[in-house]
Amino acid sequence: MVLFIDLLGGLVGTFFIISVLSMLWKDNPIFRIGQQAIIGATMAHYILLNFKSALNNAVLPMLGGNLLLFVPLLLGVLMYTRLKDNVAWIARYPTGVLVGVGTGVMIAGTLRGQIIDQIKNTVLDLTKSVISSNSTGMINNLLIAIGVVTAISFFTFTHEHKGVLGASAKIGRIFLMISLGANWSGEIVWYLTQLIGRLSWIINTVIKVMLLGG
Amino acid sequence: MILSYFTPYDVFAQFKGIATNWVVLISAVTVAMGFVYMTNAQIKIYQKNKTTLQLAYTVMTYVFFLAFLIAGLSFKGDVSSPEYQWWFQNVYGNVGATVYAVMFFTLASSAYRTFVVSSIEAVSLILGGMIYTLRQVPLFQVYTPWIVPLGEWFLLVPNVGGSRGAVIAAAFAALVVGIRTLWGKEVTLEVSS
Amino acid sequence: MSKKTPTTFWEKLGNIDYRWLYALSLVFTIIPILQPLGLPVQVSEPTIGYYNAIDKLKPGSVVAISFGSSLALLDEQEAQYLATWKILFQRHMKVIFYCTYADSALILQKHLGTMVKPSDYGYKYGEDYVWLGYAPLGEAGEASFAQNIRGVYPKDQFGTPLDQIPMMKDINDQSKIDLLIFCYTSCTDVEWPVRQWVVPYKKPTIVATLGCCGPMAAPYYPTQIQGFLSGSGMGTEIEVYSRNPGPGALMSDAKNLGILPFLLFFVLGNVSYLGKRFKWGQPKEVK
Amino acid sequence: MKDGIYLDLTLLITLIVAMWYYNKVALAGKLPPLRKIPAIDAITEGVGKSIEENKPVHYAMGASGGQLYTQLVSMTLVALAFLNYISKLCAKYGANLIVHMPYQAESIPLIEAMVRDGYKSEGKPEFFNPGCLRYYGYGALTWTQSVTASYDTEGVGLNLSIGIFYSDCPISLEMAKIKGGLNVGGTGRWIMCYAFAMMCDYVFLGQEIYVAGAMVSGNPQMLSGVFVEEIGKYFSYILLALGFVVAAMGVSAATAFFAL
Repeated sequence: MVLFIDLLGGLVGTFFIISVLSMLWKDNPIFRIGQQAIIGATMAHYILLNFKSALNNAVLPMLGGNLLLFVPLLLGVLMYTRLKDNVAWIARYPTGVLVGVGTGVMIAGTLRGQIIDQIKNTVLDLTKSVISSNSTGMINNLLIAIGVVTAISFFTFTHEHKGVLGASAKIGRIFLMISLGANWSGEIVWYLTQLIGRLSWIINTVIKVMLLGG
Repeated sequence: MILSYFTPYDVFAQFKGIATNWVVLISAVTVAMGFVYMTNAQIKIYQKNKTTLQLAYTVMTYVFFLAFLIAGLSFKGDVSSPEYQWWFQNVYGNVGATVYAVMFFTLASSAYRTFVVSSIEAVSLILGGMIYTLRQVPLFQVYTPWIVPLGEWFLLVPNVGGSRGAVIAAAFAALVVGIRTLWGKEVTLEVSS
Repeated sequence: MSKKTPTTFWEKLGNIDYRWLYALSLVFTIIPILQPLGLPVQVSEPTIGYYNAIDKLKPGSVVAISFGSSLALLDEQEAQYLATWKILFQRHMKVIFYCTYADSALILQKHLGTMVKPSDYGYKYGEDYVWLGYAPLGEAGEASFAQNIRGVYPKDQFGTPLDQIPMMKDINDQSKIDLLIFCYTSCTDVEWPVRQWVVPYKKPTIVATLGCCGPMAAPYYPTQIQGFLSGSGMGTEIEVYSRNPGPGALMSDAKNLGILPFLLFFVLGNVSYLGKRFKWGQPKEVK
Repeated sequence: MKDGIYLDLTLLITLIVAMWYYNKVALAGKLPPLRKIPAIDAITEGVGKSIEENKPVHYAMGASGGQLYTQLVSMTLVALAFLNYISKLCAKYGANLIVHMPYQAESIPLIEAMVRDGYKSEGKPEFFNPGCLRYYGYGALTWTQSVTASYDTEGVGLNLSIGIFYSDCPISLEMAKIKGGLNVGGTGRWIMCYAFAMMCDYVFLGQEIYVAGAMVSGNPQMLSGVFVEEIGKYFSYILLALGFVVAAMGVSAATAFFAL
């Protein structure tokens, strides 16, 4: 027995799925109604979640005695000075705190995670395959090392891509293109899965179960 | 942040913990500003196109805003309440999933336009793209089993080489922006003040 | 659109209205949903690594799950999650769920409430598993969690302070956690557990992500992460490998036909290019 | 000092010293020229196209492009530099600008400041229209739909998309393309660069957005950063070579070297 509320949910969901898919055909009122509705819905969701987070993690602990938490709350409120031209400059202080923390997190994480470890893996993987006399692994890891060096050389901006640098950049570009293709391929199949998921929900849940009672 | 990374002193680690908590809170408090700008844009768009249909679109935004807000505040459990979840899953969940489904079409049409064997770079792009795509489709896994190791080879060898190089290059650029910011020489932040 | 109108056959072949591609793809995707093909799948190495990372833990080991899943992307990852929860519960791991993305709590509520009930495996809340609710951690928050869980999640999802939860009594940082399962939807986020858990603490880590994020996770496997699942394809693989059937099978089947119209257009696009390039069907120029 | 951070520290110090040096060179006006990036000129071309067709210039920094306190903050700053640049161009040539703002509300003050400054520095502060700043609520799904709706209803001359992009760009870029817009853009997130490479008329690949950001700012100190980045790349080559030399002594020696 399908509850009315479930059926209603199914129909609402189906409307929104069709609304979004219809944008591929051309601009139309169904698409626009769905699009405008979702702006309001996500805005409310965003406000609810963040205010709840601020309430639980700052306001209530502050009322419980952790007065230091007043500082981030105040900084958050100061952001709203942007709305008034003559005091908009105040917003740069909380912005500065955010950017400062972000920059610190970024520098600390980038040095090892994105640079040194990437180089380490390139060296160690090749070394291990050489030591274990794994010829396939050796060729593969050598190719990776060549890819790394030449791809970095592609991103040289202080010299024109001519001569040795030009040749290296050209090879690097081929590695980069393969990588771009591989990233595309990962996404297209994922998106196809999303399409399958929604279509199968409409067919197997809304139509077969809710409407036909199957 | 940086000192807590380089030094073993607890005081910096503690500061890091506090700072990272604070920025999440600052961000949480600012969300209502988005509502102000959203409303401002809605008004301006309506003023530019004063039709009944445009008015209906604008009203729809606020109807759903209120519906979600009321559902999120009126029931026990707030956003975890079954009432809110009903709204959330049927509207947000479906729209979200379908937006991603739309991307299947946009990726396919862009590939129809660009996956042509016009140069060595384009052939590289096609190889990287098509082989791993086919590797993920069960039909090809079964009838052309060689596609599986070949797809993984493209993923794990040339892709890793290329993407590592790209990631390293971009990482240096990000570091430079970071250092410049801490040095107080980042032009973007000077403009904002 | 200010495009030159195609005149020759080859130009027309390369300029077919995209909506034909869209319509054909839609039709071809629906067919296997109505009539499944039931083709088998091959299990890849990262999936086996993912499974083994859990399988080799002793019963009672503590597994933390950073759950950054999105409702909108659930079709792509639900098979992974359901299989993972089943494997963990079947092997009697102690599980700490913590949600890092806004929708994650709703997903987890649905999963643990109706689809993979912990009580069916003899689990008791607070003793065998806990759910710490939602906080938008980001990378900085992940780092804080590894150092001081109570700093980011002072209470669980139901408002109980962590000190009052038996399982959490001795657990307040990464040191008592045996494995991190990092579930995420934004590809570069794979760097977060690597930077904040693997590099500083050498913590065993596996990740579950979208299909598109596989290429970004691959460089970290197997040196820094012991295994990864990317997309519904690997979701189906883990279902098959762990013998826990789930929603992945239908997904894999429908992919088979859904991709064909694109392949057809890919061929047409190239035939068009070659036709134009070599002027097929046109009289040869006389030098 | 903690263990295992000496390589990190060496790299950081190298970059700081290089920055100090190139800063001095830049202030003395002695920086050598940089390799041209064609996509930069395409931005001005796109503004001209927009005026010719009487369609707006769209600027997008990604649905999640307003991250100020995460790992990706540097990309947000670059996107803001481009926003300032496109605002100046629009003010200068009289093009209509629409900014599709990211959902992170904390970035709004910076975004508005950039646009206002762009108009102000061209001597046309009164041309700034607050209605051009569009905010669409939380997440990528509402953003992609709203950006598409904006292309549909308002048209698109130039679509400049630079910043932090996730799975939002495959729709926004392709729809701009289908609607006849000139697509120019890029992201530092390598995983999404494919969408720009396939859907844009002119693309900034990965690091190129940082370099182009410095170029469009025209500020010598920003430009000097490109040379510092090159020093970093030499550092990585040296580290790679040293790694292989040490690896000749065995895996454990190489592991120990990289654990420095």
